[in-house]
Amino acid sequence: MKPLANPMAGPVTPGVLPKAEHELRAAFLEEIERIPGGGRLNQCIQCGTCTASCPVSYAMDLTPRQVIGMFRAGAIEELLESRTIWVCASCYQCTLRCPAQIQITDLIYALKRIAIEQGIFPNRFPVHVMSETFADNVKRYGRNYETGLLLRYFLRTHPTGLFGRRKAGYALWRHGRIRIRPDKIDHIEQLRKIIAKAETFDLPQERVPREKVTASVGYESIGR
Amino acid sequence: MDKRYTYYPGCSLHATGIAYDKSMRAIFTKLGAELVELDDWNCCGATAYMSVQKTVAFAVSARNLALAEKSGDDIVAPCSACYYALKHTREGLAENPELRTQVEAALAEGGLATELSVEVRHPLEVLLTDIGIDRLVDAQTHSLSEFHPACYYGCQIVRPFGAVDEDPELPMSMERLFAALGAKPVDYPPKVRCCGGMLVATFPEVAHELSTDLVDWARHGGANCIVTVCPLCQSNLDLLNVNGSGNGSASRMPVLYFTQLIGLAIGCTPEEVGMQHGLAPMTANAPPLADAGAPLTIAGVREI
Amino acid sequence: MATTDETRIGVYVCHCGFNISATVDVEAVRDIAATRPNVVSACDYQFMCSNAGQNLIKKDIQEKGVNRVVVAACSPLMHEPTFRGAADDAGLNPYLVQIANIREQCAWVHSDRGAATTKAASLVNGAVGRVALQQPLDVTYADMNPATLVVGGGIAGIQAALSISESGNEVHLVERQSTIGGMMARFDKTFPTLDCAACILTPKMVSADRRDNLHLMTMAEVESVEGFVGNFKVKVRQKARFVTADCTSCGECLNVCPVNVPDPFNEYASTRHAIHKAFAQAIPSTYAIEKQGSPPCMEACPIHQNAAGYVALIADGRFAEAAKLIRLRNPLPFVCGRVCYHPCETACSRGKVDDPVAIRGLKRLAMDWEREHEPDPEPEPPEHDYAEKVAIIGSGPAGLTCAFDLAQQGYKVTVFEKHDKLGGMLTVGLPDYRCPPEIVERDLGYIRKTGVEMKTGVELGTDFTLDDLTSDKPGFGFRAVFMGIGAHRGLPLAVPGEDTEGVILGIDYLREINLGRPQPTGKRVAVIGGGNTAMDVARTARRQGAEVAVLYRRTPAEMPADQEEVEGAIAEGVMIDYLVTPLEVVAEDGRVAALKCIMTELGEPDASGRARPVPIAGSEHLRHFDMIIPSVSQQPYRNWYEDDPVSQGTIDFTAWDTLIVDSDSLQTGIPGVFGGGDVVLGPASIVEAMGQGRRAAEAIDKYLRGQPLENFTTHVAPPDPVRGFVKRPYAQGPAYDEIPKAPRAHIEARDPAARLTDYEDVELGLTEEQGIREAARCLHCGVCVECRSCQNICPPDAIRLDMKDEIVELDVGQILVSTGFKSFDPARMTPYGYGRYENVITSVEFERMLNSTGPTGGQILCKNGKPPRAVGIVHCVGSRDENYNRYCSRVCCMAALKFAHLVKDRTDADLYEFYIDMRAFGKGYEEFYLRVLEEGANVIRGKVAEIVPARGANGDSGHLIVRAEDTLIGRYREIPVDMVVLMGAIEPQPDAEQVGRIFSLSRSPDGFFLERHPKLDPVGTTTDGVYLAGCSQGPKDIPDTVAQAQAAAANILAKIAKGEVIIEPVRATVEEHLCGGCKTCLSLCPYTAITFDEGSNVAVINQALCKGCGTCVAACPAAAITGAGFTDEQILAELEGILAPVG
Amino acid sequence: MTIAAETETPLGEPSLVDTEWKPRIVAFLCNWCSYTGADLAGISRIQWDPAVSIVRVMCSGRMDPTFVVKAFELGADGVIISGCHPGDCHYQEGNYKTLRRVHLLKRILDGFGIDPDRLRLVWVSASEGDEWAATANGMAAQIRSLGPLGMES
Repeated sequence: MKPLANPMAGPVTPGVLPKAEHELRAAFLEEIERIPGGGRLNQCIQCGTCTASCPVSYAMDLTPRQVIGMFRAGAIEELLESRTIWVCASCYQCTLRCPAQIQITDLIYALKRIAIEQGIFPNRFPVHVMSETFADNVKRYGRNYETGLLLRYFLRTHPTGLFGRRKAGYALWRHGRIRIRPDKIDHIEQLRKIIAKAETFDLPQERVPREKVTASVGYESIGR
Repeated sequence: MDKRYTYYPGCSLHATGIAYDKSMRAIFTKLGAELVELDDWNCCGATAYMSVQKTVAFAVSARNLALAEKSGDDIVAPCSACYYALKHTREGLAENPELRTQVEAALAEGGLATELSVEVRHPLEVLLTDIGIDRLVDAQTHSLSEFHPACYYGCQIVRPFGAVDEDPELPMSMERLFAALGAKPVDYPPKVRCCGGMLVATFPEVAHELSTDLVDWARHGGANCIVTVCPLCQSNLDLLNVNGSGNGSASRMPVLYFTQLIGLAIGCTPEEVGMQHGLAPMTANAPPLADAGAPLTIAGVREI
Repeated sequence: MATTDETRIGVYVCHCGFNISATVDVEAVRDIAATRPNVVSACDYQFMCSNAGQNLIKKDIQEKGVNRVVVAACSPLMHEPTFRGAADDAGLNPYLVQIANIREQCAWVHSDRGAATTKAASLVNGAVGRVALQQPLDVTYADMNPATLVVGGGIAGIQAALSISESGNEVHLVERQSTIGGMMARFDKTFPTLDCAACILTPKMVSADRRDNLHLMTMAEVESVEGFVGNFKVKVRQKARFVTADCTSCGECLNVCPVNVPDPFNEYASTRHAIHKAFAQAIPSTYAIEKQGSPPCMEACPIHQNAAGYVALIADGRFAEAAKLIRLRNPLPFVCGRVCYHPCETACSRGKVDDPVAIRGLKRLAMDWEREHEPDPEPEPPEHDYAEKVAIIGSGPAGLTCAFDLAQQGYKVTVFEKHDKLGGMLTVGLPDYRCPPEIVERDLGYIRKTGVEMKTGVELGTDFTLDDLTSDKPGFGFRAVFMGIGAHRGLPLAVPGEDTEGVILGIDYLREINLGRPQPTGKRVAVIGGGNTAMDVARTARRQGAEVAVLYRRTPAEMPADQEEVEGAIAEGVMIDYLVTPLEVVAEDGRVAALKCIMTELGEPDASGRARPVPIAGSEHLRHFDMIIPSVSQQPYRNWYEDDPVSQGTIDFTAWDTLIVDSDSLQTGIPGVFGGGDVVLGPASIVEAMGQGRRAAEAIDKYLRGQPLENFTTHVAPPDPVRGFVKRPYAQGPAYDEIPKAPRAHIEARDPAARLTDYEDVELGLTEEQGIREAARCLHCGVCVECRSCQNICPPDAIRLDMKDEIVELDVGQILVSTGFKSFDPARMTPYGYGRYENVITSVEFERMLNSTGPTGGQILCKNGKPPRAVGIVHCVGSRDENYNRYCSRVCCMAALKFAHLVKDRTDADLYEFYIDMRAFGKGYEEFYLRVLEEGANVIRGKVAEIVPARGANGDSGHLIVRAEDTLIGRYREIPVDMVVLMGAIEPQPDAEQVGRIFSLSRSPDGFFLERHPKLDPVGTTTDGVYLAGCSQGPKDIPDTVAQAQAAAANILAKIAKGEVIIEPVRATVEEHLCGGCKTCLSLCPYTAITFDEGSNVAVINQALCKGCGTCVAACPAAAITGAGFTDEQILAELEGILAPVG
Repeated sequence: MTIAAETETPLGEPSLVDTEWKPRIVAFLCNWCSYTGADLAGISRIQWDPAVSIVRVMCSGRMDPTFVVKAFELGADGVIISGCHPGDCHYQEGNYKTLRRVHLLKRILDGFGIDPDRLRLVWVSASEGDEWAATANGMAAQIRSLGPLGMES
């Protein structure tokens, strides 16, 4: 992780975090206080049970344990830029086993949300596109239209991926498991109203101006 | 058994999970339990949503809870993601007053409100507690002895809120159920390990690692099929059966829904439970049970 | 005003450095106090507890004439003694000092300075108000009983007991197990010095055994403690050991005990005998027998036959001993080996695994073996020789058992039998194929050898009367009579035409045939009934060549006949028609031609609880038979009594003509005349009849010995006998469903066709091999099977199978509780797979494995017997985990390092330690850690998340994968190992709460016993005279434990040396002029310190017994009782002071 | 009246000056379990409400009903009685006696028109410092919501 006190940035006042870091911290704390037991992350004894329980930790650049460590070290920005929070499949195994009863999965959700709010992720970044397409789908039809979701998702991320999946798609279609047209709920307006209102509570706090992280999170390069 | 449930199929059961939908309806009818599909239900919000906007996610699934309160019956949600999302919403709203007020405000826009009065349940739990293994065994008409299932529970029905009331690290309810129905469940250590979920789209390599591992374990344990409780798990594992979709090994591993297997045992036809939708043909079949001995015949009047 | 002279109060407010002054404005408090009435001096000081501080008080007392002192400082539990002392030094009665607790209960718990100050001021007000009314009190002294009780015989208990007894004072060391030594005795090496646990422990154990003033009580538990420091009264339950101190531990018994059970000392990794010694150097060296109640088979058997015993002996191939054991309690072993309805098998715990053990078959095997190899056994000579004669009427099972038991007691017994053949129903009731005559003859032969005289062809009522028996006529003169005349009178169907020729009652039919009298049998026979008699009749009729149909009015479910009888009958071609009942016998020219029947269906249950058969209208029909044999029920004859009643006393009968007898003693209305068997029970089974014979024998013995006819020791089968444990047959054994199934031996029967041609045995016996295999299926669910082998062989005759628990009372002055710990059950942490993967073991199991006396003789081996290629050691299993225990168990890290060293030392295996933080806190510990690192242990900082079986890659070698994060490199790792050792947490004993109650100890939130002060009094408790040592107070290693034990010993010795205990003058007293004599207080006092003086009609309180709780004070309606130090006035004054406006 | 009203507030503490009602709660604690427990709360610095002042008795069994009545009479707004947990009484069974008396007492209070909730009986062991703090705070909160004694409708 990069040193917090950056000599180039001039002298650092003791006990004071850089502005950006400070904002993020605030945002994060704001997020986690909504999580039941979210505050427990101070109880972490850095034992690594989370990492070892995680089926995808091998694919993370920061282990779940390090995520908490990083937060304590006040390196949330670096955290948000990590691949880890996106690789999490939210299977809750870590949360179940944590000897300090820390809600790790929910903490990672919180980080995802901040990252998206703050726009910290590469362009055409899959997870984010996925989520947004998904959300968009729901706004449109009230239901998630798998076919459309995947089509639009791949078009927006890497169309080649679509090609790679044509066989699977065909197999599913042949076995009557693909719907060609979306099914839409009757009271879509009602739902949209609800969403619209709810969104007002989710609006991100005033953002620190920051250029988007362009570096790929490099999920292609994942391996043990 | 005249119990009635509000059925929340969720988006997948209308598409890739069609077989789950069919088998659900089939067996509940056979067992005399009524499934009433929730009228105009919407997407549960699922996990993908949570990462975008929290309150919206809660509001979206809260709408379903609100709708369900009209009938007041328990919600049965077969898709683990839906089950989790709905349950998570219910618990979350109950625990967090601030969130509750915001969500209520949102619902109000749509002229709805919720008292969180309906329970959210998973069919596995419903079948095990409301109906019970004994009744299922009584209803059995076909033998499952040819089936050697690897019972796969996945994540979200055992974590973080257990749907089946037992050790979330080592659930055994499906094993008990199918053993009782004459099948021979195999030892399956990774039964609660994640299948990769939505990573299949976002980090395919990772997801592939996980699901391949699960199938290999099943093979290693001598299973001739994997039984799942979730449409996403099912398709992730089932897609490995598609040549070129990654799975190198020629041998295929049928992936069933537990409801399909139950259906076969209680006399539904393979079509009724949607066996035709599986990407790998199920080789084992369920022959009718041999007559369990003639009932006591009274040696009536015999003119000696 | 409480005192005559003027009250002069001094108030002293302590700053306690900043502890108080930081939150409380001390000066303000002082100033407010100064304004209170009677306060002549008020000051504050940095540390009142310092000498300087105390001197302030002394000075005021001496110079300002202060005669009441209030100190506003820390809790009275801290410094009350200090300030009382100061007052005392200055010549002021210490009980005129009052403490205002403004630290623990004010300064430390409030942050608002203003509020805290106000509260402090009001607390001082309270104290000032109170102290004014306080009276000088004088402490009294009681003798200190120098004896000490030490509870728990682990290293802590042993060490303390040795230190204390060293001084020559008495010590009682109570231990629950059969040996002292506790956990340490099970360890191999001890860290960090690696010296052998046994080598340093056993010498201590031995000297504990040697000390005359150190009294060991093993297999004992404290039940209750009364009294107070100096004089405790303790009740200890000494559990039955079944072996006396005469035991020389020669070990002969081990060679003969046929029972093997999992050995708890080795964590069940090996087995031991029912009679055992925990380990070679166990102290005391006396063996012990483990019993788990009494085996269910024995419980269920009406004659309490030692089934488990002979089964175990047979499993050992010891047939002769088995037969001998059977004969001990069974006068009819051959008969029972064939025709008993075996309630023992119904009760057999093995039934919970697969099928019950074939106990009856095994009994027959043992007896048949005896017939072949030792054809002429001699009974033991009777223990006494009594002159009294006893008459037994009837030679059936009941009579014979009664005769046998009495003869063995040494009585002169004569049996009167009306038939020409002996045996009662055995002979005339049972067909020969079920119970061949020569078999009955064998049993009778043995009974004769016991000296029983048998007279046949003499019938009660015709040849003699009851009066004759008890009269002194020649040949009579019996002092007691047992009536076992059975129920030989068959009951008719009560349908029209029953007197027709060709209708004969089943019981008569059988008798005629059994007595070899001519008895024509028809060609088509109908047998009516569903009992065993009906089956006997039907099968006999088949053997007479008839075609037989049994008509039963209910369904098979209700049929009373034994299953095997029914099956036998069907096999032999008997036809059984259910749900049909006869209406009328249809005759043609005076002979039976047919039976008119009607079909029935089952209705409501009747009196007998069985569904009542209801005729179906219109289902009448004819069935053609030429012979009809009703076999529905039997009753006793009673004409013998009608004909000539008895002179003294009367005999009463039930509606069914059975005798009415005392349910306990079986005595009839006539003293000395007892009854049992069918004549009392109605038609019942053989062994039930024998059971009554046995009970009657005991009753008669008591009667003749002039003892009251009560508390009988002989057995009466309980309705539902204990069946092992619910989940497992044996406290420490595997669960029923874990026990491998083994099919019950199939007992061959002869081919039905052949059977029909003769009256030979239907069943063929078991072969010896079959028998041994079958007997081996016994689960030993009672552990000791009471086969008496050890008793018979024990050279010093030290075995007492009938030993009972005893309650021992001890008087001691002080008590040390060192009850140790229980180690965490890792099965609770599913991901670690303990219980699922055989090579995942606990630290205690590993200790045993390492120990040269352990299951592997000290070798480190996987379950497959191979040495491991790699071993993983997991720290913090159940410790430092919110889901289990928050605390750190302290010793695991070092123990794990010890293991690491031993693994490195004894194998070539790679070694991985998975730790969170390495706690090497003690002397030489860090050095040991470094040494182990040097030896090449791989330490990985990371808690293990899960342990999974390995698959694929290295083939299925059954090894394990340990998943953990290597947190120091931040990487997820999967490490292949062959064996995993789980370092389980140290937890409080499961019964800690209960034990805490007994000694009135508090427990900290983690469940361990609470010391009086975490720093200043780590061995004392809130109960004076009760001390703590070892892991019952919290996790600690051996050095700390020993140190704490020594500390406790020192405290105890100090008190003993002082020789007396101060009795706080806080006591209740009755002001006689006020007492109304209502006696309310008497029942309230927990110490029965209050008695009532009838003379002066007032309550009197015994000052020695009173503990000053004040319950009576509060309850006395006349306010006649005052509690010194806590009078109503004082408490109310304090209340007033606290609530008064500050200022 | 408070000292602040008459002296030149030597404490200079706002909390003493203001005259707004502050509840006064008296707690009778048995010497063996509860008093020690309260001390433990102090040793571990677990904060609790200063409205509560403690009076030590040897055993909760010493509690004479008149103490409670007197306390209210003298201006207490609430009373806590705390003893050892049932079965743990240092004097074997004193706390059972208390239990019975308190039931009675609550009814009597009701008769006087005093809300029975102003009297609370709890069991606090020597190791339950946090438990004691919770009790004190809980009671204080309740009394605040009930208002000064005699304010009940």
